[in-house]
Amino acid sequence: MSGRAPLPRATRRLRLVLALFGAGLAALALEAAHARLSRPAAELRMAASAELVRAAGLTDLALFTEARHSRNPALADLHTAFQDAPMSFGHFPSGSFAPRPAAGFGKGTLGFDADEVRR
Amino acid sequence: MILQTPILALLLAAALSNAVALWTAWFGLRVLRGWDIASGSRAQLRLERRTGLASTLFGFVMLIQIAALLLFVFNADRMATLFVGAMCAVGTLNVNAYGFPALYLKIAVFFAASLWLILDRVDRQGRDYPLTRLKFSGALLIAPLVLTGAGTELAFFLGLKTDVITSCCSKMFTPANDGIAAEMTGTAPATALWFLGLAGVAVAATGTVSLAAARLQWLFALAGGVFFAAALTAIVSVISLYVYDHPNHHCPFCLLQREYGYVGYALYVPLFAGTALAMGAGLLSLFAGTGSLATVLPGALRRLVWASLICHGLFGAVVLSVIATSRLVLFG
Amino acid sequence: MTPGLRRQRALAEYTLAAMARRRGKNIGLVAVYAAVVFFVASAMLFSAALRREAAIVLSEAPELVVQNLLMGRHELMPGAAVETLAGIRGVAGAQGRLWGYFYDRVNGANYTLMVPFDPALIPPAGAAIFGEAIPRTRDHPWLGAPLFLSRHPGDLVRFNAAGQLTAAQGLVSSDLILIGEADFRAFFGLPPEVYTDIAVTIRNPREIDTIVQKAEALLPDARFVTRDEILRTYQKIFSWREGILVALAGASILAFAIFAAEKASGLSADEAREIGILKAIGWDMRDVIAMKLWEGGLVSVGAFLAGTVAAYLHVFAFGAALFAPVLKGWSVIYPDFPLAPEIDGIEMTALFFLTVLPYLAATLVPIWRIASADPDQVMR
Amino acid sequence: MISLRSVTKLYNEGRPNELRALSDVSLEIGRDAVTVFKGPSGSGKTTLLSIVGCMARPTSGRVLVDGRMVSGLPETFLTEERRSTFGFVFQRFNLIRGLTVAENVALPAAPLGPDPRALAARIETRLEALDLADKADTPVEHLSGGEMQRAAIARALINDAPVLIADEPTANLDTDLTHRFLDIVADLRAEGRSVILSSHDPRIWQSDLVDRVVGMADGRLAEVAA
Repeated sequence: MSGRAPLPRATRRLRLVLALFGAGLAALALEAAHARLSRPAAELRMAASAELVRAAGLTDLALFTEARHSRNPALADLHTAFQDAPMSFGHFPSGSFAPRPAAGFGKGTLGFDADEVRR
Repeated sequence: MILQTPILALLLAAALSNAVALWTAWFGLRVLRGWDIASGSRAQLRLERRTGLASTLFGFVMLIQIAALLLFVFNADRMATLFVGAMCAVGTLNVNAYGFPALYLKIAVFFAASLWLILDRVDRQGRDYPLTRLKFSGALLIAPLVLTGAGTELAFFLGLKTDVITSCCSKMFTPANDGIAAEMTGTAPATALWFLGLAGVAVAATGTVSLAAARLQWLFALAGGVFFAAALTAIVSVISLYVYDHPNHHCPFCLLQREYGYVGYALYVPLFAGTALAMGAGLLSLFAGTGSLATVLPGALRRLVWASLICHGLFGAVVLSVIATSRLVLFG
Repeated sequence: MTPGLRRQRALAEYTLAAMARRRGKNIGLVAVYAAVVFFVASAMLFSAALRREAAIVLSEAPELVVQNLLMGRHELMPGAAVETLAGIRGVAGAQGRLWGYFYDRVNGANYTLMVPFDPALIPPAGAAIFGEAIPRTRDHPWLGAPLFLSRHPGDLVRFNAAGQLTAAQGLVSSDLILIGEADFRAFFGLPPEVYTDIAVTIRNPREIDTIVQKAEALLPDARFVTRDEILRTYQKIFSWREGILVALAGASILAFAIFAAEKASGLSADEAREIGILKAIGWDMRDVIAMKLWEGGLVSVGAFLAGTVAAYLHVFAFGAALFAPVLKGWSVIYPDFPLAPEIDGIEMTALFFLTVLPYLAATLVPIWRIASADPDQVMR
Repeated sequence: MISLRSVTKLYNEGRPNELRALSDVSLEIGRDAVTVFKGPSGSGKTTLLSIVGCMARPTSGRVLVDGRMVSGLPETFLTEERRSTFGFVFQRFNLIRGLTVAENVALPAAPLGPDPRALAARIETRLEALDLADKADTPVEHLSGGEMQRAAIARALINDAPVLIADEPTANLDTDLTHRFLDIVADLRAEGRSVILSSHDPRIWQSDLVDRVVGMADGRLAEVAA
């Protein structure tokens, strides 16, 4: 570099900012690589869960356990209080994740409008 | 309607495109009425500056449309798991009557907008903006296309019902059906490959001629159009078979999936870009005699033809590598 | 480097020099925008991970679950139906499922008591296998401590620990208590020969629709839930929720875009004068627009990168600490599960669309307005 | 050679506050000369400078630069002509605050896509010639009036424009600095550049350096002295 004029401040600043963007992109790439590398372990773990699902005969995730009607959203247990009420959406926070069957009584399954409910 | 992030993103893109298309069309009318490059008047100056805005906005929308076309197909592919009977984008697009029209309109917008941008770029290099009236007549034609495209897309998304039993690609791309998809599928692999090869030779020949003679680019555009049709036929009829290593799987959309290394993108992106560039060259060659473009046009044409030839070459290379690496043996 | 690229570099350099003068304001702008992106990206990564998890884990769920309905309500299933279903051609097997809920007054949690299918998982009489969260929420003093459940005042049922499910399986099992059939019927006072519902195994997935049709004829009151429907339900739940969150965040993105447009159009007199000077010393309208687009691009792409990188860390390294409360709601038992990290190209593209586009779109027209100023105005 | 043929410039055309800044001005300005427009304020000097310098388009009439018609050109091409031919020094200098002298001087080169090291070298040479080398990294708001003007001259010349246009260059300067400015004009002239000034300062138009003085009044040429 000797003998050449030093880079102007503006050029150095642009390089710094572009380097920051590069670092951001690199971090994103690193995260993608991390996701890729942790895939085998995650698959092993999910396989263990899948095995439990098969062995026990489970049908749902254990994410929403605060109310009985939300525990098995795919099977929508219609016994429980509140769930047929117009406002049941708001009784439990996870109700917004797993709303009550829109069809109400009857052969309801989970869906977001009447057309989506098949049986 | 399925409230999904990619769909929201596509609707946002469509809304922006609509706004720009409407404004450009309205502005186009004013240009057609009031454009007078010789005038030094304030009104003319304002009009000129607005054409700058229109070009910027339209270019912006063009970029959005290219990305949106990819996102649309990608998303349709991804959503296939939500529909009974769907295995790839074909199933999603078949959920209601608007899916395929939306895709075709998106492709049409892509080509129209590419041509418009090529025209715009050249026009702004001519010292008297010789193509401005033409450009904005074009904008008037493109606007309805963009609006219809957005409307169809919206109708498609609103009509996505997950309990509809849709048909999978194996039912659409089969020689047993009627219709153009079936015709393409039914083309014998050898015929399709010959046809593609001949079209490729035609593209190379007309490209070389138009580079050497600095004219006849419209012939090159014609060859590019034929090549496009030949390439789509060949993809459905034979290239897909090589990708899937399966003698009966003809779907042109499954190519886009991860299982096949996203090879579809490597095929479609250069093909579409190459065709758009070739058509652009053909369009520009019509203005070869225009005064102020006389110095600009030959260079622009040469660059377009070169770029188009490179895209075609890339497409050919991908096709050859697909055939070479496939375990499927169709001939011999 | 071509002159075109060098021009872009020079324009970017000017933009940065101009932005550096209001460093604090611009960093604050990027930070606020990055926070919005962070929120959206976290929601997307989180729900995409849950979707993937649900799809893989539940792919082993029974092909078909048959529930009895009475007056439109879930009823116990008579055991005879098991034989009926098993007799349909194409059905590999039918097995009555026994599961029920238990509300624990000690800690306010809901447990799921269940009799597992696999004999290897069935604990000996008087013992139970606990889901990961149960000893945790009951503050068991040592690993393997027995669990006491009280169905009503004065009642106490003891379950010895026959094992514990791992935290890795927590997403499907944190609230589970696996017990034997005799214990189950005794605990709930359930008569013999009735089941909660019936799980049906079907060998050929193409036949499921036909088998459901046949079964509907045989059991007209029953409700049939196929595995595909369960999977689709979960895909939809999380997509839909993600969509709601993104739509909500859309309001903040919109607010931000309006703010950006306002900032771009209501440029201070100083900034407007600067643009005038640039035009007077030989910048074209296109140069000014390109320069301003650099500014918008640096702000929005910077915010996109920062927000996305942080969101990944938030969701996958810190267990979505900001979202967990929403998901947990009032549930006492919340699975302590690690999510499988995943970055998805289509989601990233959509996110890029949703965050960068509105900003650029909102600023383009105001920028043009300023860029089209008369160059000679600084002389007047 | 810059030719104006019956140039008229109206501001706020067609509105009640319409202003006729120039009427029917025809004029030729040669290269290798120092030309001064003199006249009271409001006589149209500044407007004439902006039309001569391709900064504004005339409402009617023609402008030719070296025989090329520029008056009918779209703004973009007019800007290109201006960039390659003219450098401007404005009455209030119009340096951009917050940037250093060197950054300000670099600005007109940005749209041309300069090589940063070559540009830095060019700026250094130019600033040295104007005795500003030690101020290169000083923010412009810390400069004195004379330094600001020299920074503005450096900026006007960074693209090596053959014609320098300065609007009332000595309006804000004391006698010493006025002489300093005239020295610079002499240097420019020696380099073979032409200089076009507008001024109502007798120190300027009475200087020996000036080849031609053009008088102006009410938007018209008043007298032409050699």
